[in-house]
Amino acid sequence: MLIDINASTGHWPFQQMQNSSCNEILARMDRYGVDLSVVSNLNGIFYKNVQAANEELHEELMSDRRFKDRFFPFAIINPQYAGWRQDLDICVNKMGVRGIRLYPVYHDYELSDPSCIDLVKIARDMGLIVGFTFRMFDPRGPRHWMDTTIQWNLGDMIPVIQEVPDATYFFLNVVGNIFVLNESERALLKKTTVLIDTSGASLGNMGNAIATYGAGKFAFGTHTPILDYLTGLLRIESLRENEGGEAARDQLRSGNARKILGI
Amino acid sequence: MLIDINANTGHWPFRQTSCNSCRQLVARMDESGTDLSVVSNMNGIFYKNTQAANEELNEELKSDRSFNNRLIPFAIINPVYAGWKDDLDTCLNKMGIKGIRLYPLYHDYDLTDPSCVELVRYARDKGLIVALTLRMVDSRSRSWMDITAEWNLRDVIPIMKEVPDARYFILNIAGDIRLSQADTDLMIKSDTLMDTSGRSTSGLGNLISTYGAGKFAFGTHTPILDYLTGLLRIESLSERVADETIKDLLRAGNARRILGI
Amino acid sequence: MNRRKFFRNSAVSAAGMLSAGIPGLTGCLDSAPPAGPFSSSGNIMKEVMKYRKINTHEHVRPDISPGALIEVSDRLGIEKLVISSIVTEYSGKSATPQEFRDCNDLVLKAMKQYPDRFLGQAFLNPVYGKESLEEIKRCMDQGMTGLKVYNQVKINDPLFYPVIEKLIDLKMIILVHAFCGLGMGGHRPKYGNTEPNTSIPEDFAGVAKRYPEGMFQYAHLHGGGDWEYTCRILQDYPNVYADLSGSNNEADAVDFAVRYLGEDRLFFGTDGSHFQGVGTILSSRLSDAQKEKIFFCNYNDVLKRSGNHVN
Amino acid sequence: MANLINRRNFFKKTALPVTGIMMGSSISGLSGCQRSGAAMPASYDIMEEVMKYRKINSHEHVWPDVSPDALIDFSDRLGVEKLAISSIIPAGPGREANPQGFRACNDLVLKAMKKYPGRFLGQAFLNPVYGKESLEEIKRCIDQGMIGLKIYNQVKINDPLFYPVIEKLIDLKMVMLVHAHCGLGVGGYRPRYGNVQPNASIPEDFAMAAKRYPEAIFQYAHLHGGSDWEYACRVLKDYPNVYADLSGSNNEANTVNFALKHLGEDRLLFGSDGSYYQGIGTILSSDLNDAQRKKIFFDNFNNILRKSGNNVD
Repeated sequence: MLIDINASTGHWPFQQMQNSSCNEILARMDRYGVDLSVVSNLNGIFYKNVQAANEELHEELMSDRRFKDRFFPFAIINPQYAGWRQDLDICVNKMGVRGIRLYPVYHDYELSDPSCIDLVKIARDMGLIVGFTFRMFDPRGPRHWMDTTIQWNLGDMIPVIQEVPDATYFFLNVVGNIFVLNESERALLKKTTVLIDTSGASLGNMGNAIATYGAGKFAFGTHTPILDYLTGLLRIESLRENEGGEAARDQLRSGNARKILGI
Repeated sequence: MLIDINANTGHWPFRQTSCNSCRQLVARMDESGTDLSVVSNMNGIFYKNTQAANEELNEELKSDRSFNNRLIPFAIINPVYAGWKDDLDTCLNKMGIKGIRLYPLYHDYDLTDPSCVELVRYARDKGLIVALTLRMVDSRSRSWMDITAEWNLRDVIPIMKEVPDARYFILNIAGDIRLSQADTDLMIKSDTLMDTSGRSTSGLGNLISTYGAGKFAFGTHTPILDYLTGLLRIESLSERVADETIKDLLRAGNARRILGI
Repeated sequence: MNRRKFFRNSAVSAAGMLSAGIPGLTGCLDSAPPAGPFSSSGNIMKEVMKYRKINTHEHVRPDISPGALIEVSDRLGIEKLVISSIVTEYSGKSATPQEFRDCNDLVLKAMKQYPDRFLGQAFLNPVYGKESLEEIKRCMDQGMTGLKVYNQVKINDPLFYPVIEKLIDLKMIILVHAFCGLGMGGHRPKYGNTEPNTSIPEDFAGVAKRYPEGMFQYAHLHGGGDWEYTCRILQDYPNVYADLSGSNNEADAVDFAVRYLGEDRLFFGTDGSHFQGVGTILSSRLSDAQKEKIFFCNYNDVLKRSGNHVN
Repeated sequence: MANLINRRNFFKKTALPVTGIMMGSSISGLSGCQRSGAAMPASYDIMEEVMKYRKINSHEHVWPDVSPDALIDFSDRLGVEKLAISSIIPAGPGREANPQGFRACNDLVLKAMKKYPGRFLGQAFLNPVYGKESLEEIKRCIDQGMIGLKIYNQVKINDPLFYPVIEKLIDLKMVMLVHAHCGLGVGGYRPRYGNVQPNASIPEDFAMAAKRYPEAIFQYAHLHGGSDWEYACRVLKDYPNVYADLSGSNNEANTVNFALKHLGEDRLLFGSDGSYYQGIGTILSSDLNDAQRKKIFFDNFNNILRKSGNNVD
């Protein structure tokens, strides 16, 4: 079984994207053997009123019976915007989201903003996963001049984990040096319920990453439609026996994701 | 006959819009009695490689025969991006565009940048209309990721001075519309149409007496602005200011002349 | 000549021109001309005239004659205009008692000039508490029907409490200048209001909660603020109305407002943007009954409470 | 790859217990998942797919502090037969690529070539500011079996300083891999969105050099390396003697398809430049047919090598 914990639908403003509708993503999933995908709608990164994007995703998912069995919707929530608590309730109770994604850089608030911490705590209490994406695009070159230049590394997540250590996290498209953490930060991360998806450029040596943080901390992710569909899988499938072998590979393919998603 | 010289398809990144496909646009046109619309794809405002947006529009237009009869495509060209001349030739020869839209504020170049002047001359030589939009949205209510700059009417004058014999659309006229006498004369002499979607065209009667009825045409700026205000500015003109003949010019006559249809 | 007739008459010659012109446009005239509510009912003006209208947000100024307002109102079928005269941040004035009395005199003069057309709103500055209450009495005694406040003091400032309480007694509505000048991310300083004392949606929420029997009108939803954010905040405060005036006739604002505020709390208004005010409601996806409410009935119901309604 | 259990087989084996867990789960949206057998995806064995193609990695580096063993390890893991490697000094404060410096770099490459004979294809690094020494270094390196040149951002490729070097490489019929950047936002190479490295070659520099020397072979480095690849492809389109390698850490989804459309299937080269997974993943996941993948993974670079008689097999 294979689960992609980092897929998106919707429109990316600054570059034409292929394969960015549920239908197209499903075709990719079928072609490459992906059973389930965690998905949210890119439009919510840019809409001021993000709930419109969650509604679009929900409508798209309702439009085809096949989608129900193959996608886990995540909502995008902006804790600075009016009505977000109501949005969250609707997303959980009417749209069946299993988690949320936050985009503080795009929505222009600090990770340490009280409203952000508040949201993470509420998500924890509701049993929702909280997804943070370290960057959408490489700020060096392909980025558009109107796009953000900020990207995070693992260290930027520590204050949030310290504030809400018992929430469940997805760290997506992880970039920057993943070995940047000091001893105590590393210990904190190990204790946290978190999955790092395999789409990020930081995972240049998957074997080392597993040796440092354990195979229980990673899960397959694509960051589709922005990144290619297979590099995240390649990081898993090319692991050797001495790096965890089939047991580790299976944890990364779906075992860890199933556990955290409760399926 | 009614022609909308300022319609858009495509995605506006910062807000959900409800009428942004060719199909929805044509439905809206049917509902409101619009026969033809000049349309381009807003994705080209944000894509670095704007040709992808022109291709998207062309594909959409080809997807339904009825679109051919109702929608007049304009291409979005960025003259500081590699390959724009190839793009323009493709748009002209394979996609049948009648004009181009430039977005210097979004593509971050000056209207009098040599590459822009070259583009406008090239468009003139090819018989294409050059459309300039004073703003896409009100900068007060924009997203913080959107640009802050808007143009006033006088900001388009420099390119008209550089290439006075091109044909222009000036769209969504907002902000300060005052021009010096010399610039007013230049505008009057030019082959320009200003659309009625912008808030500064509310005094259309006055504008007609300054520039003449031949300078204005119905436009909606859909799907950003509502579909009918631009029409209301024309239809509610009193008989004293504009009789049926003049109104017909504004509804379609001027657009047909400049579009050559 | 109506639009459709023109089209029919010119069809043949247009077809000839078309086939010679754009490659993509041949056959344009083969397809039936579009038929919609506007083409079938003649033209858009018939649609405009179908609805009775009370314009709930308009102003008179020393340099603009009320006659101009009446002229455009006649063109657009607007029966009544709610008007005020205000001291804005652009005037260099501080809205002293003398200045707000002058403003109101201007309104009273217009009301006398067009007795059946204008509904007056008093302007005041609650910094001058005693004078403000006196001015309310003076204006209402002469037939004004409500209050307009600008950005001198925020609506939820305690200075306003006596004024609000007075208006509750009078069963009249307070039209409050408003702005929601954020980009994204709430009213953060870097994207916030340019005028620090302008009432923001949260201020309306605060005062509406304190005075559930008060009636507040959030000014110009189309006036350059973030109307999505605004509607999301005001949703839960049934005694806050919003008028749809302003120069930004953004395409989906009316439908969005109905979704969050309902069809009973929205008013037609212009605030200087007459075409946008009518056009944005006409082109929304609302039913005729909803449009009737917004153009006329909702505000008339508010007026009814103080016995000032239109028959 | 015998140590890898095939994913499809594994899935078959675990299908029943998975179904059991899912049936008992409480997710509202997923009930019925197990019923619709048709909804299950076809299997895809990515490692089988990886191993199907012979590969020459056209862009990789050795460093003083990184042993070539790691490169070989990754190459074995991902079925890469040969690696074109160089060792470079990026321009910057305190880092000058003088003759002594570039010779040391090349010695490192020569050492790696000796350690793993048959695996590494060496590329000489030089700095054309030192004209005479550069030409001497080319001779020294090529004599010891190197197959091409790698130049970095000391001097732009269309700078006259480079002409003698380019002419030498034309004689040798060898490719020059040139570090490249296209660091614009939108709006061309305007200063405010321009290159962080003023002497890095931009697409227009390649175009000019290629026009001046149509018989030379240039390799535009790392299309995925943080550049605006759309812009780069648009510029390079008309210069058939400029190849582009698909290395770099940004495995953006549509790059290969776009490059294929503009540059064609014969001018694209597989490469990694330190991003081993991305280099392969981005090609595998693109809309290429087998023959095109074969070209990009192997044949195109091998055809370049053939010109100087250095081809594989």
